[in-house]
Amino acid sequence: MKITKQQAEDYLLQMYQIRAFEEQAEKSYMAGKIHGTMHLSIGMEASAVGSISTLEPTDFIIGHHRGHGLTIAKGADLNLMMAEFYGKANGYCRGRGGSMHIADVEGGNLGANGVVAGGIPMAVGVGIGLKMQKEGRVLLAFFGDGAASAGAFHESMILAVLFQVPVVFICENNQYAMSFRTSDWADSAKIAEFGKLYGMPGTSTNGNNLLEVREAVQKAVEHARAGNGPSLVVNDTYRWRGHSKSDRNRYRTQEEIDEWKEKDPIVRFTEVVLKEKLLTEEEIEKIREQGYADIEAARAFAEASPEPEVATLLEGVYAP
Amino acid sequence: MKITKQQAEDYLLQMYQIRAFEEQAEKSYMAGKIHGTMHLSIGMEASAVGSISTLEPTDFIIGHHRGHGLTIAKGADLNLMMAEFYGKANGYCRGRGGSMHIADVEGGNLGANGVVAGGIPMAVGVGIGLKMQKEGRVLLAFFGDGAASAGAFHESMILAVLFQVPVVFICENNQYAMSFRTSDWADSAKIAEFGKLYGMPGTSTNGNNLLEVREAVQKAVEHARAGNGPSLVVNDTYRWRGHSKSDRNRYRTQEEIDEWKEKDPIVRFTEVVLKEKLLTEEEIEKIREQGYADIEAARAFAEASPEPEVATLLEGVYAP
Amino acid sequence: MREITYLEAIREAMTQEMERDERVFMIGEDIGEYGGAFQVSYGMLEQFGPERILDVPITELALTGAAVGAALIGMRPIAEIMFMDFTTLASEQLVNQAAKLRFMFGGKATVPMVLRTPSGSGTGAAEHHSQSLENWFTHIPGLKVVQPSTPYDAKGLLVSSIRDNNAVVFVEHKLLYKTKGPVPEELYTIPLGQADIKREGKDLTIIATAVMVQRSLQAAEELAKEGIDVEVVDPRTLRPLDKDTLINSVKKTGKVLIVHEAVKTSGIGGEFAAVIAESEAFGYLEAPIMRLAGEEIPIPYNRMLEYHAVPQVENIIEKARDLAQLKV
Amino acid sequence: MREITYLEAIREAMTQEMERDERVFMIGEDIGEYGGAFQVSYGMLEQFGPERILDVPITELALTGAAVGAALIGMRPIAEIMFMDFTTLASEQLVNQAAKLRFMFGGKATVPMVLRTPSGSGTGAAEHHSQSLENWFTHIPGLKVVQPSTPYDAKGLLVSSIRDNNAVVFVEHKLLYKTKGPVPEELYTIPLGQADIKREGKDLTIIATAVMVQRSLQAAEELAKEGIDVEVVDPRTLRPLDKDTLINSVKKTGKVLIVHEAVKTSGIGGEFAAVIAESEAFGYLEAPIMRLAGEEIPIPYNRMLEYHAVPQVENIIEKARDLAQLKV
Ligand SMILES: Cc1ncc(C[n+]2csc(CCOP(=O)(O)OP(=O)(O)O)c2C)c(N)n1
Ligand SMILES: Cc1ncc(C[n+]2csc(CCOP(=O)(O)OP(=O)(O)O)c2C)c(N)n1
Ligand SMILES: [Mg+2]
Ligand SMILES: [Mg+2]
Repeated sequence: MKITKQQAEDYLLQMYQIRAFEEQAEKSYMAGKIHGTMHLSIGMEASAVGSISTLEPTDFIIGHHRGHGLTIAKGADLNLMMAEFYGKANGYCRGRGGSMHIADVEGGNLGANGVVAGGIPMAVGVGIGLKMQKEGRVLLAFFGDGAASAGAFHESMILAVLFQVPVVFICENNQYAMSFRTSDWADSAKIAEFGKLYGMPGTSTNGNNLLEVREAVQKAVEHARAGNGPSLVVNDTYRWRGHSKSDRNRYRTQEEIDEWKEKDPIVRFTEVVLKEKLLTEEEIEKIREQGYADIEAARAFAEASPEPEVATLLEGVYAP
Repeated sequence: MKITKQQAEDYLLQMYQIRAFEEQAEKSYMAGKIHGTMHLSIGMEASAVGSISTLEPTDFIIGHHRGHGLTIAKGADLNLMMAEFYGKANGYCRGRGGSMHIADVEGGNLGANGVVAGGIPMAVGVGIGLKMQKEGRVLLAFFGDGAASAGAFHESMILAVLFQVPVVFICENNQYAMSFRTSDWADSAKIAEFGKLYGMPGTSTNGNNLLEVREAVQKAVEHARAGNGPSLVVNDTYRWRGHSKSDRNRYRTQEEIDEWKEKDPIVRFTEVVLKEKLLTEEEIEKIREQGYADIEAARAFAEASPEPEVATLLEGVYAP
Repeated sequence: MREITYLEAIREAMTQEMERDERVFMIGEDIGEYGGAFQVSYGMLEQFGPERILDVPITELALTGAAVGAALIGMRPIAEIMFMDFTTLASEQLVNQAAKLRFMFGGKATVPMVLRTPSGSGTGAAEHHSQSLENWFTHIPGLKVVQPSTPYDAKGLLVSSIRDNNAVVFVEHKLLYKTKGPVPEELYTIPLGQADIKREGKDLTIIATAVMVQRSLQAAEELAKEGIDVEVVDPRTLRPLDKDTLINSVKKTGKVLIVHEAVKTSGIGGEFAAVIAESEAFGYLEAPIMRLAGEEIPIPYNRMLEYHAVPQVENIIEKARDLAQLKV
Repeated sequence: MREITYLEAIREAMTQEMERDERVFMIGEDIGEYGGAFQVSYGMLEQFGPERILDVPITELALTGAAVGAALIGMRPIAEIMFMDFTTLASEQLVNQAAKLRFMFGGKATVPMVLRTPSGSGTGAAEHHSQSLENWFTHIPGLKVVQPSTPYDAKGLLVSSIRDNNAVVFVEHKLLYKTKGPVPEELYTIPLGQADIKREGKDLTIIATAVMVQRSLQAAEELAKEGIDVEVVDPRTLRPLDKDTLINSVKKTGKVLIVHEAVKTSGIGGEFAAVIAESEAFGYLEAPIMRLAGEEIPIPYNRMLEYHAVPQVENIIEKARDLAQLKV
């Protein structure tokens, strides 16, 4: 799959922004600036960017708890995003949602979700709505490998096929649900098989290979947009960090982590764009710097932003 | 699969008892003697008897809302069963459960269940317990085709395989979940495929052929008893009556019903036993009469039985 | 005015709203050809087609979530859960998603959906098809909970629920489906959060919900013959609750009996009692606040046991009479 | 006496019961190597092996149902739901099956199981990981609901819950996990259904649950300095509720403030209020029955918003002071 120089720049910048965001999030957390928890997607950047790069701006995504990367790939304002991570009044959710719930409904991001598999049933409904609205829009619905064992997954896949919704279900299989080794019941290929058995195209990709992810999702998006219904794409990947702030990594070995670090999706992508002569070493380095600078600016913005006023506490529960 | 004359008699008697029970249930209901609803399994007798004939008396079954046949096949006392159907004090559940909840925990029948797929998660736990108890007992867990679309099915299958429980999951696919045509998302073969994908043997049978059902379930029971874990058997069958008392059959044609009546599991079985010279026409007729007489006696017993006393209303919620 | 049943009133509300607003659609089990387990949507498939009457297999969680998702992008789904007992399977999407998305996203999302479901006993359907779980949902900020007791209220409240920009749990009662009453043919709304005094009286207030409103009105007629003048207040919406109407009635009568079908412990009656006991009505109370509600048991199958499991007219009369006569 | 944390007390109760009774086992997500999201079962996999510490993927409904099924044939499972918010996914098996099977089968089945789950806010985990839904389960006949506030109570009540022949919902509080207190090393039980007066007083009764017991005790110390003598009653078991202890305390003090973290509307406080308002304590009340509870919002992320979403010590002091001074 060929991409242009502009695309290479865009995708690389987003991956660096994600990497930088996650590193900053971790730092801010360690520095005691964040109250709560977070789920970092370092190592999974290609899945987010490769998948979402296939969308038009008017399309939708719906995410999961490990949603920073998805949010950035959907084009979030990094300042508002970091402000939300800090729980600030001008964050995307006015400080109400935090890391696990960043959303931008107007911008087509229907939100991260604290309930594993919580977004999957909603995705079916978004698909039903999109079909009724007949504007040719599609949805990418992300969830983890852990979510695939939830009953919500099964019911939703059945409905998705029944109503032929314009949804691409994307399972980001990072091998573990917290400490549970998902291969104890299904690996990526098997999860894709489930898709087929439900009656939709099912594929698994090397989720650390941006172009491979992009190709698979692109196909599924076209399929959906053409009115041919849902697909399931499983991106095989890995999270470098622990499950959340409180993880002691008891359930996996350092060797395994190191092996996956060797498959860094950013490094892999830079190798390709270098080989294809889309970008030079210098250009790549500039993009990297840009990504980190953007996040540094976002951090400064967030830290300078105001806390929500307690007087507003009860606002926003009900729509008028 | 060969059976003895004794077996032929037993199975045929049970099938006639089921048929007679259901017909009596319907009559009693029509006569206004029953308050509530009921779900009749006329046409599905071979699935119940063929499956449960493979068990030892110490084994277990767990059922679903359409459970009269299963209960009889597990060797229920017909009087106590009919008394429960009538809501009487000496019924299996002291009149508390009625048609949809007949159980006999001591006799290894863990009960019919009003919640579609409600018994499937419990089946996993029974299997876990049986494994821990190491007495070589197994469970047959029955559910309808409708239950297979429920999230509970998916989650339970995954756990069943993970813990290699001694459970045979038996999907009685009578083609409809109320009015929903199950083939709109899966036929019997496909449901069996799901079993395989979860990692257990999956087969589908002609559920109106007692001996075929028995053979498939027998194999699965041996598999379970040998410590090799769960299986899924899908018995393809049909209910002649409406879903429940209130069904208007709008969702299916009379032709379809008539076609399936041609495949009457009792007729089919009598043909076989005649052909194999296990029973004569006369013997068959005597068994039939016996079945109907047993149910007539049960009806008389039930009608003569006392109503529960209102003073006992609050009893039995908590165990001491 | 024309009389129709509660069931027809609900169907009419949905039908007229679907004619008026193409964003409205239905999703549920057996709601199409079958017409719904109680025939509420009978005929709607013919009128609106399978694109707007979405018949689904057994998938309580996903069908509810599908309503949430569609609502999130501007549709106005009506989900039907066949029996309230099965909202136990749907509650994740209702409670964690539908109720919370708006607040969680900083007030920037809207989830205009209705989840309709029938509650209650009296049909011999036993433990798994007879529960009244409305108080679960009144405990959840972000949800509204409506429970109509007459055909007129059913139509007007359902229209309001469909037009409301929030997730509304609309609790119907099986025994009311066939009851008749006057209902205007045209569309009208009854505001959510507004109680209705179904009968004025001065000696005693009965606050009752759903089928207990009808039973309380019957009881009030009997008590009137004895010279006890009962006021019957129907909150109609349980969340938000019209506290003022409840409080003012109790201030007027000085005595209150709360009647509902759901199990007494932790039922909505506790909330009513607490609202009164912490309000200015406290000073007007001439007797303890009494509750009459479902027994502390699941609903049994046997007809007589089932009958005695929840309040009946005679129980209301007796309890109200005792209370009227009580002097503290 | 040795002091250990609430978390360790829970682990110890489970460990000692598993040593004593081989029918007891655990099932839950990440309870093995990971040690549970809050490390409650840390080390138990090593001791008991994967045959008795059953680690499962994301399957809230099935893991709960598995506990029900195992209990039905005589095992004594302890299921863990990682956050109480996710009992919304498990409630079908808990409410329709575990709670009802015995009654539904005519008193002939027994479901001895415990479902443990942490509730509450204060950790910055936001809307989906902070709810307090205990009152849902107190509404269900057939379930027992326990909510300990100290390490001592946690151990004794959990042992009783494991040995109880019914389904017990054991609600832990995240903020209490690290709190310390004296706990005997040996096995002991605290009967279910028995409230505990955590502090005697004569001016005012505070009925509080879970973390609010600790906050109320702190508030009581402050109020004592002002000459207000507060009695703090901890029901410990919410179902069955020890009504007598609550009623007697109110009869003694004449005033009652109910404090819980769960959302006020339709929270357990309504039940407490109603129990008092319909009892003989009514005649002893010198002031309205007051409730102080969670705001009518989901739990927000921001630390200060989260703080103000539920009662804090200062709110309790203020409310109790007002009530103490109130004359009706
Ligand atoms: C229904 C539910 N159960 C449990 C949890 C706790 N939990 C949060 S994330 C997680 C693991 C999810 O695994 P996966 O879906 O693979 O996503 P990953 O964290 O690996 O990205 C768990 C168990 C939850 N949030 N929701
Ligand atoms: C969870 C749940 N949803 C809906 C119902 C209402 N209902 C009762 S039986 C039934 C159809 C079940 O179909 P299937 O499992 O195929 O069994 P069958 O009735 O065909 O024997 C439905 C929808 C229910 N009892 N439980
Ligand atoms: Mg994962
Ligand atoms: Mg069926």
